[in-house]
Amino acid sequence: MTATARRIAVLAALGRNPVSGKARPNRDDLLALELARQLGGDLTLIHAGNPDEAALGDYFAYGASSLDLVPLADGGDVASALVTRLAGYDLILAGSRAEGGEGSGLVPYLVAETLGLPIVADVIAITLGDEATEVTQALAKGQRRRVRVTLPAVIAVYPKALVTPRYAYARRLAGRVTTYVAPAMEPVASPWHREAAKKRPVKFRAAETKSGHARMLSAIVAEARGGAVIAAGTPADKAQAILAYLRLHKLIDW
Amino acid sequence: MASYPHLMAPITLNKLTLRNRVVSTAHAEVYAEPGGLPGDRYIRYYEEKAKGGVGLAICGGSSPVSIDSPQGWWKSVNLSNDRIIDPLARLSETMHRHGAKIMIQATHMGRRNAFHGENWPHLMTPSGIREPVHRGNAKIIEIEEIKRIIKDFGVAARRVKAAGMDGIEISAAHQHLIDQFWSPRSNFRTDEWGGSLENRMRFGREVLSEVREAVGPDFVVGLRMCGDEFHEDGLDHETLKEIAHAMGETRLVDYISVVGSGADTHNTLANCMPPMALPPEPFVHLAAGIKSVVDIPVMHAQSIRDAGQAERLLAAGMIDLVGMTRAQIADPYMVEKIRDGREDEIKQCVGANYCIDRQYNGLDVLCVQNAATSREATMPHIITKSTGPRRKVVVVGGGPGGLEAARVARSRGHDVVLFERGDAVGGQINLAAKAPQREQMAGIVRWFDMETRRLGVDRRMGREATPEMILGEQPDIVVLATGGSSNMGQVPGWGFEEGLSVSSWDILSGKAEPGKNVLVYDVMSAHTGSGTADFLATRGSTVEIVTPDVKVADDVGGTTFPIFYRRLYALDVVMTPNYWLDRVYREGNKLIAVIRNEYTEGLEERSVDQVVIENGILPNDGLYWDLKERSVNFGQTDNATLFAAEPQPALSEDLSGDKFLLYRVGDCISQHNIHGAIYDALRLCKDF
Amino acid sequence: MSEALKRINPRRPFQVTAEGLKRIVLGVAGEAGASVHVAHRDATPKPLRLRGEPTGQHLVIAHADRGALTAHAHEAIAAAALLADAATAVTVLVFGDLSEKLAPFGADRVIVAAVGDGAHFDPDRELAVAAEQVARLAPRHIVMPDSAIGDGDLGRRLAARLGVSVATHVVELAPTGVAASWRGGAEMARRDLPRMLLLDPGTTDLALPFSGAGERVEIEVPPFPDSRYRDLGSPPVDSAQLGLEDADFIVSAGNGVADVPTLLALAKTFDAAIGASRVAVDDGRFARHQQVGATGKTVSASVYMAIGISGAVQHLQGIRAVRHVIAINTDASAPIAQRADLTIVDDAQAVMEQLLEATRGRNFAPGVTP
Amino acid sequence: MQWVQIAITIVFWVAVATLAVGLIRRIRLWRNGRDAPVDWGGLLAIPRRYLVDIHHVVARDSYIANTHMAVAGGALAALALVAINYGLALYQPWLDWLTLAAAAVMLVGSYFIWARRRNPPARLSKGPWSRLPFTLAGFAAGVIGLMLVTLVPPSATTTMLALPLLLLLIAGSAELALGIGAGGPMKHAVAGLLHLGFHPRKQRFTGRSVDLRPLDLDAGDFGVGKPADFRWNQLLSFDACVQCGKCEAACPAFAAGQPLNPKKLIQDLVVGLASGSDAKFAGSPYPGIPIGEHAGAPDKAVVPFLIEPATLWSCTTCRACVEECPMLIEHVDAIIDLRRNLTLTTGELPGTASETLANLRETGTTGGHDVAARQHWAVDLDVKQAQPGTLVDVLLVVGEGAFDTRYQRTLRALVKSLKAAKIDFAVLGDSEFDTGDTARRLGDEATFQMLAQRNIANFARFQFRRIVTPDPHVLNSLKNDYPALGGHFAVLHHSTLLAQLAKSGQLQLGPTPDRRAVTYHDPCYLGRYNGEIDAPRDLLKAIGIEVREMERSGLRGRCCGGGGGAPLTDIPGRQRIPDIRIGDAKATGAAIVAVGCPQCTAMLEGVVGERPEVLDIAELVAQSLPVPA
Repeated sequence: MTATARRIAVLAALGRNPVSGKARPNRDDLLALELARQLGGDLTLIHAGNPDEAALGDYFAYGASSLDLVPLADGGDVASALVTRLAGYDLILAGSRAEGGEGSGLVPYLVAETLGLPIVADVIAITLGDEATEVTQALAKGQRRRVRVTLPAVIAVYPKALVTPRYAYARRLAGRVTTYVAPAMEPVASPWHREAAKKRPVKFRAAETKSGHARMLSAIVAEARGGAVIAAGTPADKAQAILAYLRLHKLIDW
Repeated sequence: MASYPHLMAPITLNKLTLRNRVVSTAHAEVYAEPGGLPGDRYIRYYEEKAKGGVGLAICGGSSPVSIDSPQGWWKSVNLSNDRIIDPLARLSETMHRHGAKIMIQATHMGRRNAFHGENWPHLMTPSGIREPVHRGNAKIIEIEEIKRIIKDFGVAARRVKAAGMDGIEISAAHQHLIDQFWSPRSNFRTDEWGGSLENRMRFGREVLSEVREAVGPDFVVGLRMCGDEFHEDGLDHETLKEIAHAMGETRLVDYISVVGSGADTHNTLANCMPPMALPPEPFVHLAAGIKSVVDIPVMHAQSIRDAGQAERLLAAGMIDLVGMTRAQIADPYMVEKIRDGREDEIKQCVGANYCIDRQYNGLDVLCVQNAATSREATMPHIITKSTGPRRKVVVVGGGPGGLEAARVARSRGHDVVLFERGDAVGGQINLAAKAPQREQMAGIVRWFDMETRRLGVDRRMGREATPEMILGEQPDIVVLATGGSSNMGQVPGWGFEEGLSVSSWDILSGKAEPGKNVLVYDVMSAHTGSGTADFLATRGSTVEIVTPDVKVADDVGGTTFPIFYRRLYALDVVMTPNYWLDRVYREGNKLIAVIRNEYTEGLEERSVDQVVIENGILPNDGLYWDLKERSVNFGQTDNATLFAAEPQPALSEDLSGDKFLLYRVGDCISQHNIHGAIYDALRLCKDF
Repeated sequence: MSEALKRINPRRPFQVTAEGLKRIVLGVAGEAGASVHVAHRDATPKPLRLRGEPTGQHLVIAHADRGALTAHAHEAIAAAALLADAATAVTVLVFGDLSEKLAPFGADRVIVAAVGDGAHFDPDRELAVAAEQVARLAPRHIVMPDSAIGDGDLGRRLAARLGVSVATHVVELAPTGVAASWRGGAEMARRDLPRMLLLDPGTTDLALPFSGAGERVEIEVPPFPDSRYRDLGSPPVDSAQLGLEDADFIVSAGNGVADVPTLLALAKTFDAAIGASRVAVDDGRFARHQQVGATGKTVSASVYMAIGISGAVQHLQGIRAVRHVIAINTDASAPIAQRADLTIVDDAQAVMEQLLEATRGRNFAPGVTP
Repeated sequence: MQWVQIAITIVFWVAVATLAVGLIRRIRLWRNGRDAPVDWGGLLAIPRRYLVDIHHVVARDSYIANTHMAVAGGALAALALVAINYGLALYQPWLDWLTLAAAAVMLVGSYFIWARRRNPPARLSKGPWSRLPFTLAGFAAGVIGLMLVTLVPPSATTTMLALPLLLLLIAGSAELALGIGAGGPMKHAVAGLLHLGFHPRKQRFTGRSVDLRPLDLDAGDFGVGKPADFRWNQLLSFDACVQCGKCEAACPAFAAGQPLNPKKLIQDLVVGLASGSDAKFAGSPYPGIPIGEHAGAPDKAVVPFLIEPATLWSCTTCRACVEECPMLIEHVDAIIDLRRNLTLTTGELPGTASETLANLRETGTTGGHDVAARQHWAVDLDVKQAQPGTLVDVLLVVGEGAFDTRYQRTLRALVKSLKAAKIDFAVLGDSEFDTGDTARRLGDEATFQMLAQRNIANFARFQFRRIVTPDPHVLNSLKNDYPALGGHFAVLHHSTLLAQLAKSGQLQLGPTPDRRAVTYHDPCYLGRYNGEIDAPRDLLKAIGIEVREMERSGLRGRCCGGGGGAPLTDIPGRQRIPDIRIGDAKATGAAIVAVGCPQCTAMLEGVVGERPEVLDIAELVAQSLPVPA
């Protein structure tokens, strides 16, 4: 492993505590930072946004030694702003989703597309190699998958990555911010209108066409699937019937 | 320990802050004293819930505001008179002392009533359409009457406020007068009170304005309404959402309470207090639908029985307040137990609907599994330790009566041995739970099972108790709760001895295999007969159910018989009321049942493969006669003190050495029901 | 004497009318017809949504898992169908083998891209196929489930590649626009319908009054040259460590299971998480956190093996989202049999033992790559 | 015998010189530590501190107290006499007689030390400590013999005996003189006396002293990372350790098999101070960590070279070790200092501690709760919320327990009693934030100071006479830790207030309706930290409860395991501390354990299986309020 020679960038957004609303480093990005720290190498933290946010300093406490700041007005195009600063890195890490704003999870993809890099998302562990990196992805139902991806690459870290961000106050005092002046960008009008989430979303459904009695039944009668019933045969036959069912539906592969 | 942050979070309605989200929603208690006044029993019933931690109780389901909406049938609270203020004030003061809030439901029932009795009023409804469930013949309401009733609402609301209550809930659910105006099923008017939805809503809107006018801006006014009537010609969910939105927009109401299902036919009525056959929270989607169109809190009851379930619904943002009304009838201390992390000690409602089925028969609401509910003056919900001598109590029989006796005696601090011949406790309830969609009857046993184990009752299972075994324990008190067995010998012609017929228990217990063509003869017309017919038909038998009663399941209440009927009709079970079973004889490989018409004495025959008979039970009293003479009290329970809820006089006897007292509870005396067995045990053992 | 009595079949004779109704003609005597069990539900097929030749289409893209799409993907199809007018077709591009029918969810055309195992990670190849189909079909809207893995990933790749307007984490949609959850759920942001929609689960009701046409096309997908990714396989995980909510295979015990060790052995064989009914929890055989049902956990496994569980309504509510329910119960008429896809009527102990016997040597061994 | 006298004089001065050289070497080591104010006056206080404060601790074990008195007293007297008579070459026979008597006392004492060490309890260190009875007895015997030799007329026998006696004396003197320089057992005598003079907490000689020193974070003070980061008088204090193991025997974490032994910890720090390994340590190891694998030096990081992090995170900060230590060593301060460095410079905390600290920073509550939810328990109780500008008598600070539905029962009970006593009180409601106590004990001084400053500013908005809290951790934080940051409040535990009210008759209490047997568990932060052991007992007595005392109670009560963030760091052991405590409670036969702390409630209620019911004193008191008519 020659990981120490690698240049690693971590994209850092501003987050907020969901209970108190207090600004903080973005939780998912902290996981990316911690994973990157464990890889060693030459680490740069990059944030596009308002330079005056005090909570950004907490990234230092969580182990970033420096923070490159790309000033960007509220609502600006984060991905484009970041891309201006991201040339030449071997690995670009980011959290899955920002908790402070739109949180679309699109930024790493846009960065990868613009830079022409491969991207792997839902990553929980990383091993660096010479030409490629091996990552472990979290899949549904607790499953895992290992993927080898050529470098340079973009990695989006899964929210349940197996690392614990470590906050050390002494490091906060030692961190420094470098402001990078990005080329001016045309502001884009957002098509979105934001409002406080007060109600649960309304389900998209077809206009009700069922009869009154049918509406009643659909509320009070448990769903009946009428699957196969096997009553005859020995317990051994029945055990085989279960295995056959599982095989038929590819639920077991033996 | 599980926590329930949403359930236990306070909420503010208008200016009223509730300590948690648990509500006891309005129901007819049938406890009011003559004239519709809440008395001691009524107040104590609610006080117990307040002590138990309920956030808000809404009392007085269907309390009429007008003199021509009779209250006598449900013994409900009468808001049409100033005499109500003082007793309601006592109730308010009591609830507030324990940190709970109290509101009352107010309504005019319109056609949903019976004209006979009290003042024999002519019932009123928008278009004079008769209400089927209550046989509510009614006249077309006139505009003068409409205006007068609107005023009545306002006057009643003033009385409620004067009594120091925290709010008033206006009922527009269950087809009361307001929703009789709303519903195209009952409103065919062409004047400004009918026709368009706007016109149909006029009456409700004016009632709300009048009430708000009467109580001022800071008093809580709620509205209870339906979420879907489930009738083709009735109000559907979308229309009710429109109505809810409109009512919310009036800014006159502080919350909306949503009920699923119409209530003016036997079949829809059965949904309103969903019995155990229905899935949990079957209608919460309707409440959530209404919530999506209003910006005031939404309350919903209907089969929310468990803290985890309630927390899930609140956390999902479907509703803001959970009605857990039957849950607190079963255990008024439910909230406290949830709060303290003692969820496993909650006596959970199983949806047997004994409470509501009694109410629909005009009887006071009682809980099938909690004999202390509504008897708070005499029966304790929380059993305290005895200050008298510590005794050895032997209870024989692990059915509901025996379990309650063991639980209560143990809670009094005595050493309790419980003998049960089966491998599991539960007794006849275990059989009752075998019938389709009656499985949750086992929930009654579940609590007693866990409680007797938790309390440390010495349970001896799997062996039939003999007098020697009982006396070998050197008991001070013996309580027999040995239940009974199928009463099949009453009519020799049934041929039970000869194997021509089997009992319902034989079928439910699996002792007898279901036959192909089966005649079920149900003398009792209670749950067992219909449950057995359902059990058989579900397993593919072709079934006819015969009863001498006027209708099948005649002794099953108004919210439960429709459940049986839904299933029996769907399974093509033929119902034949008004016939006696005279005899059964064999012909070839068939059984011939001879039945006799109650009214003509005419005989008919049925050729079947199996005859199943439900004729109740005979007490198992063998042990009693064996022990009676040896006991100090000769097995006698003193009824005067028992009925007065006082200690049995014999408890003060000297019980040293071999001396012991002998008592019986439940079916081993004569057939009662689950509530009867539990009540017997509680009132006897609470003073041990 | 009995000969003198009327012996009656209480079921009256009837005819069946052209409309399928039972007609009883008063005064007509005779033998009763075969007893007819009244069907609970209306069985008439649903009408097609699409009228005539479509003038455009919406495209739904999703991955199949073991022959089927997830409920989340079904919602995306239903959403596309509900967004579509009568002249807009819903085309579904499925990666992986598909054995289920998608017409009931509103799919008019199903393009199955046989990329082999749907779980195989080859995003460049899928992206190329998806981009090609978008170019070919020119869909008005592209709708995808925004699942944590797979579809959400491909959707973002496609959005970045196409450079189109996109809304992710959509929680509410209608023909007039979408709402997405922002600031960790604290805000709801609304906009008009973008070209691409990535839907959170639970946005759309699957009950549709119509059906899709469901035509199916298979397409070949060439391998992608010099892919930058290589799938190294999935290391096995110890499912016993998983929460019930996360488990894909659950073996669950009820009153009918007395022999807990055998059940545990069976669970180990299938690498399954262990669940229990309320009764089994109450009497102490299983822990409270293993309880499945309305009052316990709600699970969404692919397989739920209900052993000795009768299936009270509360329990059934906890397994609504399960794809395959296999019941082993002595009582064929227990409610669980109504819900189960396969019901084995037998003693739980005997079947468990035979299953163990039949799977001997198949014990799951963590640390081995299949 | 002239030459013998001269020889004794020589031995004496050589020994004094040796001692002086050794002491200077040791002082050099101590001076590796950071500066601390040197309180020369403390030296004058040594005799009083020795005779009163130390004796107070040692006297709990009268055997060893008397023995030590004999040996040390005898030795000091003999040495003083020798110094006068021989050091100054007076050679007065009457002084010899006195010397002989003193040495005899010492010899008798040495015998009893030997007797105790024949079957030593596990807590005692062996190794060099095992030879001490012999060398001390040798010294005493040598002195006695030589005194006799000088006193009797010279003869061949005396001449023959003099030489071996002199050798005995030299051997014994070597133990005394070399101890300090070579780190032998007798180091404790010199270091111990100096420690008494320069004790880092001189306030503990005039009262309680449990406040933690605030760190000057801006100046880069991040606690102790290496031995040289300790203040010099802390280093000195470690040298005072006699390895008696009273701390080990008292330590709940050690008893539970967690990798902590306070004695070993102090010895490890001595090893670190003097550059060495723990291989020679002759006492019980940290459970689960073998001896001989750790070494240190003054400028080498303590963790992990000398001490494993799990050792530091096992501590519940209950101060039982400090309470028991006859040398008045401050183990907990050392642990906190070491934790501070780990937390502030690496953030490496085990278990859920990191998450809890993040919660504190982001929400001001340990559980990450919405502060607005803190008053939820009180909405049905008609409890006043403090308003700026309105004076209340009592400000009720409810603590983090307010988020726990179980503990809310205690709070409700307390409110009931306060109302019955007609106390004018108010809660802070949604402006109450955690005091930061957990952060401070976990070493997160930055978060603590942030919260403390926020709270001090917040308290300043309200007018109140005193603060009452049912949480001893809140009590301790506000009362002892806040003053150094400028927050000065009158703070009472609820049991103290209720006891006062009951005594004055303002709170009318009937006898408890619950007749079950009751034991009382002293919360460490109430008892040992703040000395309040009487009020809870007085209260229980007032409602007719006679407390069945557990084996360890009062100032020596055993911890529940809930302090110092230990439930968060959750270091595994052989068993759980609360299980041990419930075992103590069960042994009394009590059916109820009365408590006065939300942590204790949670820890003791978390014990599975059959156990006594856990009830807060407030709950028991509320049950005894007369029922309103």
